[in-house]
Amino acid sequence: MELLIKNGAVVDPVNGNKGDKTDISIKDGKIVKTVSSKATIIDAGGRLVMAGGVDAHSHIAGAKVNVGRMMRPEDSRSGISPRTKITRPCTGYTVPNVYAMGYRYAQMGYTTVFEAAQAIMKARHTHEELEEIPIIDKGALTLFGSNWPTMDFVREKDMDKLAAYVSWGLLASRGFGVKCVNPGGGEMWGFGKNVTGIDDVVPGFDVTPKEIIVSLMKVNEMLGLPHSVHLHCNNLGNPGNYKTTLASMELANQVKASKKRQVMHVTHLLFNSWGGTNWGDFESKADEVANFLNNHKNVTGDMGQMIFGSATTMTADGPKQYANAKLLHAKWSNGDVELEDASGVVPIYYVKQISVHAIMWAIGLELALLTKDPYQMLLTTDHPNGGPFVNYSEVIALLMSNKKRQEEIKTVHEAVHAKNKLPGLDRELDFSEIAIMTRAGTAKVLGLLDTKGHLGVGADADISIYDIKPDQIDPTVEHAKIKSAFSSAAYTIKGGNVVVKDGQITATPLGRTYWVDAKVPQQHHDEMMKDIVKKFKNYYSMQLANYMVQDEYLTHQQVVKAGIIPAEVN
Amino acid sequence: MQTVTLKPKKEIKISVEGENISADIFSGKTEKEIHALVAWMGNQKTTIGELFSVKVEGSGPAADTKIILEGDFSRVKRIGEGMTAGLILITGNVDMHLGAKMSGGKISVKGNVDSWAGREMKGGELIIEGNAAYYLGAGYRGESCGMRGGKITVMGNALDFVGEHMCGGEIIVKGNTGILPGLSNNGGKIVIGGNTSRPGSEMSKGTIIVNGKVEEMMPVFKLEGDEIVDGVTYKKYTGDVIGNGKGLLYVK
Amino acid sequence: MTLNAILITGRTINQGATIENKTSLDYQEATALCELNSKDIGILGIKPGSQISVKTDHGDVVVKLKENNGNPDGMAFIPMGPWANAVVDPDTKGCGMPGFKGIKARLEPTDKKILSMKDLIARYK
Amino acid sequence: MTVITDALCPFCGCLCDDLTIVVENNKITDIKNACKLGSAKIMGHHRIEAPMMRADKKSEFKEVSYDEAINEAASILFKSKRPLMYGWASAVCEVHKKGILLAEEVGAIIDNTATVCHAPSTLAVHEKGLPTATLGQVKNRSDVVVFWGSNPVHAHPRHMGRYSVFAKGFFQEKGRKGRKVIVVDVRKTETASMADEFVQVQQGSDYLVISALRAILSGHADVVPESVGGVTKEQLSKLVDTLKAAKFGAVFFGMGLTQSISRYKNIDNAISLITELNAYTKYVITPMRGHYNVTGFGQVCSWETGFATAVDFARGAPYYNPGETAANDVLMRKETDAAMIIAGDAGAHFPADSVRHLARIPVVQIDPYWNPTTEVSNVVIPVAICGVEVEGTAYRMDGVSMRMRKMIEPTLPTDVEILEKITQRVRELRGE
Repeated sequence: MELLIKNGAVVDPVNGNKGDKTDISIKDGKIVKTVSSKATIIDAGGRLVMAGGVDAHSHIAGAKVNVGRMMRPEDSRSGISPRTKITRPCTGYTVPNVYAMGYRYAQMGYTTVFEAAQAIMKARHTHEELEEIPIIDKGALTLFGSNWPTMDFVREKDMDKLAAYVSWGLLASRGFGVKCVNPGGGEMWGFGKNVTGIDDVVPGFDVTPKEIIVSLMKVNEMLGLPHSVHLHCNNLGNPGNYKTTLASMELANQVKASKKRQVMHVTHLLFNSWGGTNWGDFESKADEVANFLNNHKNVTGDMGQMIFGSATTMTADGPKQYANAKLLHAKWSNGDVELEDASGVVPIYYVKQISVHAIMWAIGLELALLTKDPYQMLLTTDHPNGGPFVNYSEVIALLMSNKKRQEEIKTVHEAVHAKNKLPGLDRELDFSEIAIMTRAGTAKVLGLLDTKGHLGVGADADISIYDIKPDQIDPTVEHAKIKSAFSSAAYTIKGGNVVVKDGQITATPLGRTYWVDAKVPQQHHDEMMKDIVKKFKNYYSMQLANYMVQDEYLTHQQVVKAGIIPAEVN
Repeated sequence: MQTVTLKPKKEIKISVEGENISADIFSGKTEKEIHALVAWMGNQKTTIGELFSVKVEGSGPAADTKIILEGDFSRVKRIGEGMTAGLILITGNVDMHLGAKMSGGKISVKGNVDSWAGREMKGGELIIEGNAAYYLGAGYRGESCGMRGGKITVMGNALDFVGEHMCGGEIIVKGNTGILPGLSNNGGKIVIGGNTSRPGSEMSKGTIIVNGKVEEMMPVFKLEGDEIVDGVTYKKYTGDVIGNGKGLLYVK
Repeated sequence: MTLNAILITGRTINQGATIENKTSLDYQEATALCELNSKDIGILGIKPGSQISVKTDHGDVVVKLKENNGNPDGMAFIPMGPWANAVVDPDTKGCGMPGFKGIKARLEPTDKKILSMKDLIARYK
Repeated sequence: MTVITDALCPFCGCLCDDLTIVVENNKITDIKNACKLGSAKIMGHHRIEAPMMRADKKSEFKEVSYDEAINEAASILFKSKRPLMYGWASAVCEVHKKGILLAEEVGAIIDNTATVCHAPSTLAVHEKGLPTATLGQVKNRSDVVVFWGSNPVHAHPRHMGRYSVFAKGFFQEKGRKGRKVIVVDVRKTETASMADEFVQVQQGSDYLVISALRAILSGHADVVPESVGGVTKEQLSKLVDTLKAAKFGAVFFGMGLTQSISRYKNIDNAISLITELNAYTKYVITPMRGHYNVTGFGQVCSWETGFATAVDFARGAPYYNPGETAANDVLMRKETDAAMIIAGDAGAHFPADSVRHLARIPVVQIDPYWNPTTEVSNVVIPVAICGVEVEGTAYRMDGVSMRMRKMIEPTLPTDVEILEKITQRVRELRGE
């Protein structure tokens, strides 16, 4: 199967292409140097060509996503479309069904998406859903930040056992990387309590969030995992939390990266860059956070941009979610997982005229505009916490057009003038910077830049073509056109197959699930397992023999090898 | 002025989805055009013309459109859904979701209505001469607001959950209601002529007036004393106290 | 001789243990019964093990009387299954769930036979 | 002889996964760790041996081939204008996926056994969410356990031992002695007899009692009358104190709440009570799900359609509204013109009116066992038993999924194979 994309205005920052007309040759799902004359030709006609979008943080599958669906039939009834000859029926806006999840990402030109959090014990559920999300490649990050074995090994300062546990936990959950949510707080929520900062001691385990974060970073690098530790900071969603965020990011300096990437990814920074002491004096500290990033190349972040309207907050940060539900008088689901973590789901409606919401909206944009290197600030909405991913085009348009931002600022609560720097920021991102925030950067942060996020030879043939001619458009003025083009790709090509044409799904192949097989010395594994066996004997409510995700749940797996023992060269 | 008269051609056993039967949609349309409008029956996509005889007299905008439904419509759902203006006269019984999401105009029913009449209604008027079933003027599953505006009058009785999650508007039931009327009332007014049970649970705003007997009172209301409303003396309660609700419950 | 009771239905261990064996006599023994406390049994004037007719607004059924002194006065319990369902309230109350508990019932001694599962269902054909 | 360890039990929502099964010559000869319910099912009962058909429900069945039965089943579904596909709880998730696809293709209503069990709990979750936790949290932390309208001694025999009352855990080393057990019920069940405190509620008054507890908890005891739903204000106040004094409380509720007057509003109210208790201490609430994988259907149906059950595919897109689209709603209205009953027994567990309607319309049954549904069926297709002869995914009552092991080789086709063939045949009938 050969394909040739001709006359595309290719924006491919990894390979230094800023919109030059370049042909792209595709064979057997990969980008190649040349194809034969038999190749099917797609004439891009001068339109924008980018690598397929890569999302490093989105809640697309698993227990809490499904809890969101179950508690929100009012959301499911929006966005309904019937089955067609090609597609299954779609439902939902903030919590779409599995089919809508895949179709809508593909329709935006996205081809790879990572679920941001799964508890090991519930990972089988995550994979059941991932198996049914069509088209896109995907994977899931595994929660380690409040796990009892993690805290035990951190307390014992036994990094070999901790590395062995992370390696085994990734295998057990078929996870792609180490997620750490409100470290220590998940355990404390087991008794309805929380940590207040990175130096609190977790009762019963005698460790601090700081020690958990540093230790997980250490073993992450010992194992040479493709992705770094992916941190959801303590104190998320509390005014004044930027101090905790800065103190957490500072910890990155204690560990050296094993690969050409960050050692810490701090996620949905919109919710962690807050000043003030209460909702009255609440203000943006995005400048402080961005400034830190500008001076520390070993840390990356993503926006978690907020979108006005309906959202469903869902996170392993259980205590935050209870606080949210109380604050909003909203319905509340909680889903603590024994020995591992907490979680909560709460619907929210973001309103332009509520000052806190307006300030939050501006914080996300400030983060993107004040962080100089787009490789350090990825585009996300922390779907569906800040808002549904289908709004990425809105975010792109806002980042590319100060005119659009100023128009929007006029419609939101006036607090943004006093509490945010956004009104005075005139930076406008270009197509290359957008490509980094949505492709090259996300792929690099995930450690997948060899095959994802660019259009060089050897990359996966995941490509999007948008109905924009970069040399003929002024994004500042024509921001509506930018938004409309990025919301509905002219073509999305996944693994060499045309899956979307003119915004419509044309084929629904099943993508692959990425997970990391990280080897450790057998002796470390055996020692670690003695502890695990005890935990199952005494504390888990299920048998160890039924815990690990079986091969049946990964029909299209893509194993990434890592580990202390160097992976064998194939 | 446009008058459209519909009559079922034969007995309808499987419910028909009648969301296209509304003044907004019929106005200005010819018989042929109304014939061609889609009406689903079960999993069969059919047309209004297949199921009903259609007579059209005159032509006019929605506000000047009158629809007369003659015969048995007890298996036709969603009549008048989202209607903004005009008039629907129903001579018999109708199925669920009558006047759901309607924002204007008037629907008048001689017979009984099934559940969810006036669901999420925003405005306009619903007059039911017979009885109403469950969830009169209520919301959809999971939504925080049911009826937001308009007026529903039931001359007979209504079953459980009248005005659940109501955020505005007025419901008058001349007869009795089932349990839990005005559940989670957040600003609507409900007047019950007859008896009911467990009114006003989780009420935060709005008013419920019961002129008959309250079989079981919710243990969440504070008795404030007697108060005269429209010349009638009631016991006045406030609640639901659990959420510091400001709802008013009057019981004769 | 007649007892007015509130009927509830529900699971029992024997009903569960025979649930995949519904053509058996074991299943009938486990589910075609009505539990009352001894005081109510006294009102009926018959012994546990006798047949009893249970009538509600929704139907009637004959089952075997059983003693259960956990029941308050005026409460009848029939294990879930076809015999119980002959008399429960079919109204789904706008939420899909029929009335399996809290049904007004009239209980009387009877000489009528307890129908087998097949004969009970045959009444519906 | 083969010994299978850590096998999952295909009976109740406890989904115990510590069974040992001894197999000789493809026959199960011994079971360890299972309760009476699990043992009875795993040891096996009389099975339907071959597919059967009949045109007239009063006549005897005739044995037919699988192909004949499958063709007839497909034809019935294909011709139907308002098909109902009901059951699913005694099957693994892989079956649910095939079922939902078939329901889409024939424009059916698909509903599961929760409709007569815990579907009202889902309706309550729509209103209030569900503050819950995995069962190990209860085992490791709980010092107060409440069973409200549930009777685990009969319905979930190992629940108290494995997860709740007797289980010892990290923060709860004493097990039973470290816990206060409260039972709220309308009658003194065996579970109530084991409790530290029994709160006897008048049948149908749970909603009032829960509201009274919430009123007292929120500092409004003054408005609560001296007796609510048969419970004295004194006992209610004491109960609130006990609940508040817990470090970790867990409430398990059953059909006493879902099936009584007020239905899902009882649970809606109970969830609010739990949410409000969390302002003082930690509380979780969990439905005592009946079948071993009734939870799984709700999960699969939610991620595939956006709705947990009672999904109407008549117009090609999911529509959900129990009270309108649940199995008994459409049967009672006599709308259903054909039904497929699979891995559930509507004939036994639906009210007489619904069964009467099933007796009037074409019915296809897919099940290992002869039961009341068989009596009203036209086409009966026997299958292998999920969780005994077929492996696959099941969800425990707390939403933890596990993979059920195959204990013995099946001698009959699986549900998945039958559903795939029916779907294929339906496509042929459509001319695809």
